[in-house]
Amino acid sequence: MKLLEYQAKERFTSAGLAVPAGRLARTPDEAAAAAAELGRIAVKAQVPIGGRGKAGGIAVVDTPDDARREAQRILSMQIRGYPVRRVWCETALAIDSELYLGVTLDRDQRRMVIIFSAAGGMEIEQVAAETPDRIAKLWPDPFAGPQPFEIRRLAFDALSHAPEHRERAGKLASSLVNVTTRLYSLASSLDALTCEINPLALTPDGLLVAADGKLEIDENAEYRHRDVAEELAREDAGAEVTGEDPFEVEARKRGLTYVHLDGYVGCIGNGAGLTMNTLDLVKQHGGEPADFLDIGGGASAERVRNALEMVLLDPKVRGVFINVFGGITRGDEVARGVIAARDELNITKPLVVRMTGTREEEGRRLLHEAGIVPATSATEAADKIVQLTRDAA
Amino acid sequence: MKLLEYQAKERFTSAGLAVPAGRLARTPDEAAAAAAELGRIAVKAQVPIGGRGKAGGIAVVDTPDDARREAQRILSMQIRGYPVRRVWCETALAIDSELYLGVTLDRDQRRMVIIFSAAGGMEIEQVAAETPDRIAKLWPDPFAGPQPFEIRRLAFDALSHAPEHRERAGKLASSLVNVTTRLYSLASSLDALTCEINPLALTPDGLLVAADGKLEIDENAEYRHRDVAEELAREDAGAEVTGEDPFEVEARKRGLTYVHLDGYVGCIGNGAGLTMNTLDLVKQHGGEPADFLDIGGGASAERVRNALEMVLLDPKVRGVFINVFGGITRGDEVARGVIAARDELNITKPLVVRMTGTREEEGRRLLHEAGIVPATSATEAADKIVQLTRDAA
Amino acid sequence: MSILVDRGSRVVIQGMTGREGSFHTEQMRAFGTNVVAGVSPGKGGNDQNGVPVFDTVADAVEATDANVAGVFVPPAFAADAIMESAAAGVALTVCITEGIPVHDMVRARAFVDRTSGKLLGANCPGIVTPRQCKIGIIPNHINEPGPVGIVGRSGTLTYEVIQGLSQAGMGQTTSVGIGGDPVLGLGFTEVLQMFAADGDTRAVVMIGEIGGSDEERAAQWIESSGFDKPVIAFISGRTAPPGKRMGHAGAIISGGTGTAQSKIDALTAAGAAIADTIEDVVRLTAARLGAPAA
Amino acid sequence: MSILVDRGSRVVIQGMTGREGSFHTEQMRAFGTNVVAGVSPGKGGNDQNGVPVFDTVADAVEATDANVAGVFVPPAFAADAIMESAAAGVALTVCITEGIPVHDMVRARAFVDRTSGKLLGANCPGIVTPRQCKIGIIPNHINEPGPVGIVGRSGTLTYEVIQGLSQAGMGQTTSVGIGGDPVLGLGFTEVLQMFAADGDTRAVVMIGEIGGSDEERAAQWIESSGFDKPVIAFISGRTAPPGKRMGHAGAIISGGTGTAQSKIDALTAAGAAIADTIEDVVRLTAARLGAPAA
Repeated sequence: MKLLEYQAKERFTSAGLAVPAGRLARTPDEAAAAAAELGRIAVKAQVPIGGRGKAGGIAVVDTPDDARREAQRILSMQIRGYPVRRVWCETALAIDSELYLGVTLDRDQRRMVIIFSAAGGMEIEQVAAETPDRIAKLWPDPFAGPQPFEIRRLAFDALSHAPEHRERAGKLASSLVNVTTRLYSLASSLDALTCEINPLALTPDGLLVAADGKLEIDENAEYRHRDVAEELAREDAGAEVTGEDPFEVEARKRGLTYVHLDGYVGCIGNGAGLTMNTLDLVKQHGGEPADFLDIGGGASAERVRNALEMVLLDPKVRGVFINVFGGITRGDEVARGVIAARDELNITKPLVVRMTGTREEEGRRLLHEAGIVPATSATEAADKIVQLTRDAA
Repeated sequence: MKLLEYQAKERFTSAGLAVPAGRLARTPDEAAAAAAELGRIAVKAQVPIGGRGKAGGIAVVDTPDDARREAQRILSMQIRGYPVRRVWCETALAIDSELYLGVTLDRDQRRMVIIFSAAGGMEIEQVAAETPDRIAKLWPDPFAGPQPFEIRRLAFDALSHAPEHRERAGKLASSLVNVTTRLYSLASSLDALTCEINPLALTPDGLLVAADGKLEIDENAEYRHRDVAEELAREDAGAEVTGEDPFEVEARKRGLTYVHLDGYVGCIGNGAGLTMNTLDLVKQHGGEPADFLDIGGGASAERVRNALEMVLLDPKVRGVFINVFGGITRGDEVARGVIAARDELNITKPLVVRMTGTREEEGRRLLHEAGIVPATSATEAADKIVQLTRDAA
Repeated sequence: MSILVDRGSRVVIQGMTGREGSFHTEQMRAFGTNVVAGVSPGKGGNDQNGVPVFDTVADAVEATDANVAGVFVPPAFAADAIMESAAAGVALTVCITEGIPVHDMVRARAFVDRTSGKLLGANCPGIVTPRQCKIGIIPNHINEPGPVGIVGRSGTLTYEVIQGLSQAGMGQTTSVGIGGDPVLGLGFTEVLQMFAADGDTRAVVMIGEIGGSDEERAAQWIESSGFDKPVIAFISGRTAPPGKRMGHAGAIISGGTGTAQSKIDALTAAGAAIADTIEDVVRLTAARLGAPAA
Repeated sequence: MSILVDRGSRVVIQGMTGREGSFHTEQMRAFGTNVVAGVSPGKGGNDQNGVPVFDTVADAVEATDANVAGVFVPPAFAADAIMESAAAGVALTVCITEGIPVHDMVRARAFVDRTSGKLLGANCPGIVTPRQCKIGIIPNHINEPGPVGIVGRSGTLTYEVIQGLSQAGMGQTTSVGIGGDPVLGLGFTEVLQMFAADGDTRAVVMIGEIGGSDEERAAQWIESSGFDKPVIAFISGRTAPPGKRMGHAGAIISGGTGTAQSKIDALTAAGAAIADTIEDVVRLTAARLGAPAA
């Protein structure tokens, strides 16, 4: 669950982090009103993707009229496929220096990692690639969280490569203890996979202010953050809002893990690895996958039926390859779902089912009885579905 | 910093713990109004000390008239020296069973300990002494806090000695995970030395409700809990409110660690151990200590002056024994403080100063110059002050 | 021989009375696994099909000397269940549960690391030592004893490999599904180290997928340690479009590492044979073992 | 010989640039302590009277191989300072700071217990090995080398005992002030164990006080371990009225344990000689050492 900048900043504020004063505007007039209230402001496109600055999605304006004009322009933009529906209008900060502070998952360390650099701003990824010494990292104990001494060390490590901050390193380290403690605590309490301030602006009077914010919340923890999920669902009512693929929006509503692709062979598997391999097999046999749909572990017949229906919504799909190796998933459930879908939806396009593993005999028997001949190996099945669909358009 | 029951329950509520609905009453009429609103209520004396139930400080009433009468009675009581100034009027609970749940410091384990028993109520201390098996304990990791599985184990351990709960042990354990997690988290965030629910009432519909609450906050952590300190200071404006010794109230205002005793030899030392030993020495030499006053480590001259003034407020004091072994405390500072006090306050009662340790020579020289002859050993000093004061009344 | 589990393993199942737990407990027992206890808070004192149920893992361990745990509890409670068995002194905890929040797993992993116990998973299919012990959900009938060690991230692809090898007459010492979550217990490298120490394991099949850099680190370890058993590696997800989410949070491609190509390159450099299909895995394994291909 | 510190101790002072830190650093150096570094965040790169100052303890340890730390930072920051030195690999951290919140100390103690380091204090006067090393605030001139080990809770009473023994010609191997807080690092028992292993220590003086049960547990250990060096014990607070707070949160009498009498009884049962006054301590120690009383 990705939050937009203004939604992230609302959370920053609740966590006691400083952000510029701002107002959300959905129309040019609202942006003009914000400028009238706040003075010099930045008008910033709210899209769930980076690079909006380079795309022209941010403008700094001095007057309400300018705010109205720029908001008009930005609200008519599309940024990498995402139409801009809202702009965030915030006090334009006087910035002495741009720092970087982020919390994210480090898979290799099996820990969250706190990343700090004095070289914040747009080029942080380049800094990380070219001069990794300028990036300092801290892997806090997940129960204790980062301790002040650890954060000071993080700060001094990074600042030792930033001679321009030498005189104020002690003061900065001390402020960072406060900001980092709060940011990490926010990330923990929100189950954030990424919680990032870039740039973390150092103002001329020595304050640290979150000039931009990214916040992505673990979907597995959605049950602990219903409020966030509901807020996003409200903002997200329909594909045109986010510029997202309409099939993927539909799949999310159905609770399915689905990625839409360009080909014509519908692919359904159980488990991400097996499903990816199903796509690989289709490709190796000369076909083009139309999607990736993982029914996950322990799928019920109803879920299988739902998945088949989903895949067939795409008119490009000429036939479906269902590849199941039962472990926690049971063959009989899969068979029942496939049969139900075929009968209820009157599917006439070819279905190739490869089924093995838990309760495979029961599942195969059901399929046979329903007139669907299961394939014996995945390779054979891939070959068959590609033959049946390649020239069917 | 000890909170009264109603103050503790306010914190319980904020922490998401269930408490009976209640109103604070300072007059019989307010108690009657509470009964009119809440129906059958318990009228409970608010005093910072246990045993109020046995002393008659709690009454359960059905009508506003009864509430008025009982509140009148209780508000005119003194309980172990504490006049009752407020009563807490809360919905009288239907209680199936009384449990005990507390968090407190376990010095021996250098940890906080969570204590749970199915045998809650007034006799919990007796239960602990006579049938310790019925008391289960958990020493959570101080960073992680108690984990659900640890709390379940705590619950099942205690419940295995409570056959009456056998059927609902699973449900109780699950509720206790919730209650215990919240109580511990409250205790941590408030720096509580003790945070206790006794009884933790199990209602007929299976809810766990805090029927009484004790909360004592670490004075060393007062700087993190200014709001609590201020609330207590407001409620505590003058000795008559708490029934506390007026000299001790005065000492607290002066920021001094002082205990008022019955004798006539004023005792001032640095460090609790040395000060206690100063009292022991006075006693061994036939005198009676009038107080315990520890100026602590690193005391300034001003603090010493303040301490002497404090001790002499007690008219029973016939002379003062000042016993200082300088470590972080410096002899010259002590001497300057003693001399300033004597000169500014025109002290004519005997002062015996025993001084050694850090900067003792400088301190002794200053005392000599001021006409105060320092003693060379604590024993000699004790003997001297007792001789000077024993028959001086 | 084998790694991690064998006929001496005494297994406790957490969540044994649930839907998945009870079904797979019977599967495991049918396999021959010595399931000595189940845990279900509040149901202590009962039994299920002859297996005693306890309120806590500590009670179960005390009463039955269980030394391996299988976790089948719902995601919201699974991290706690992992910590419970590690705290009770269980040597290996195998967590099948899928969908556990990442922060929970970070804590659970850190907790387990402070004990002497090991964790497999979460979101893994479990572990099988053929004819001796199975914990998890790998289908029973595909496993045969033999000289190949298997370690895989994807559950279902691991089944494919087990089945392919068994059908070709190449049985397994132990098959280990490490799981596909971003935060795991045992990784490829730790499992390879165990296979290195197992005399009966004569070749190892690694089943990797896009995302993370566990395969790359395992390749590094193979090179630096001088691991001398043949490694056959299969990496799925070559068709995956970069940046697209492929089901696991773990299968997100990030930067230059984590792509199928970076893993294949690293493993090739470490001397592993790279298989393009399951059939390839079988053929290459047979060749390395010196047995005729199926 | 000695325990915990000696002339090989390389000392870093946390909070060296503060009022107490700078004063006592000079006292320690005058004593002969090898103070190799100070720590004061933001002042790294400077020096104070020739001692280099670092931003972090880790930097100080890296640059100077410091192996003992003295903590002189204010109470709100002291627990963090303790954890910082333990995390940096310092073998012994001596925390002088008074008034640290109990919950902070519970965390700091648990943190130190996970490292190989030891903690003395907080709220303690420190430790002295005469003519070799002093960390803390025990006055310099009272310490003399000799055969007596001293361990005390109260700082100032410990000074009394050191001075009394020194004046009577009985010097010390090491004097250890464990501090009076409710949550401590090293306790009586741990220090007695070290004195047991120190060949030069021929008798031990214990200075206890009311509150807690550390003295009782030490008495138990003396009995159960067969500790065979003479122990002379002095317990202060006999005059303290029960339930009255005596300055330390640690000096609250609770229930039957923790009273002066319960400590005296336990130590008597363990064969310790009980002293009623400092003069008694000197006399009894002399008698046990076989030296003439002063």
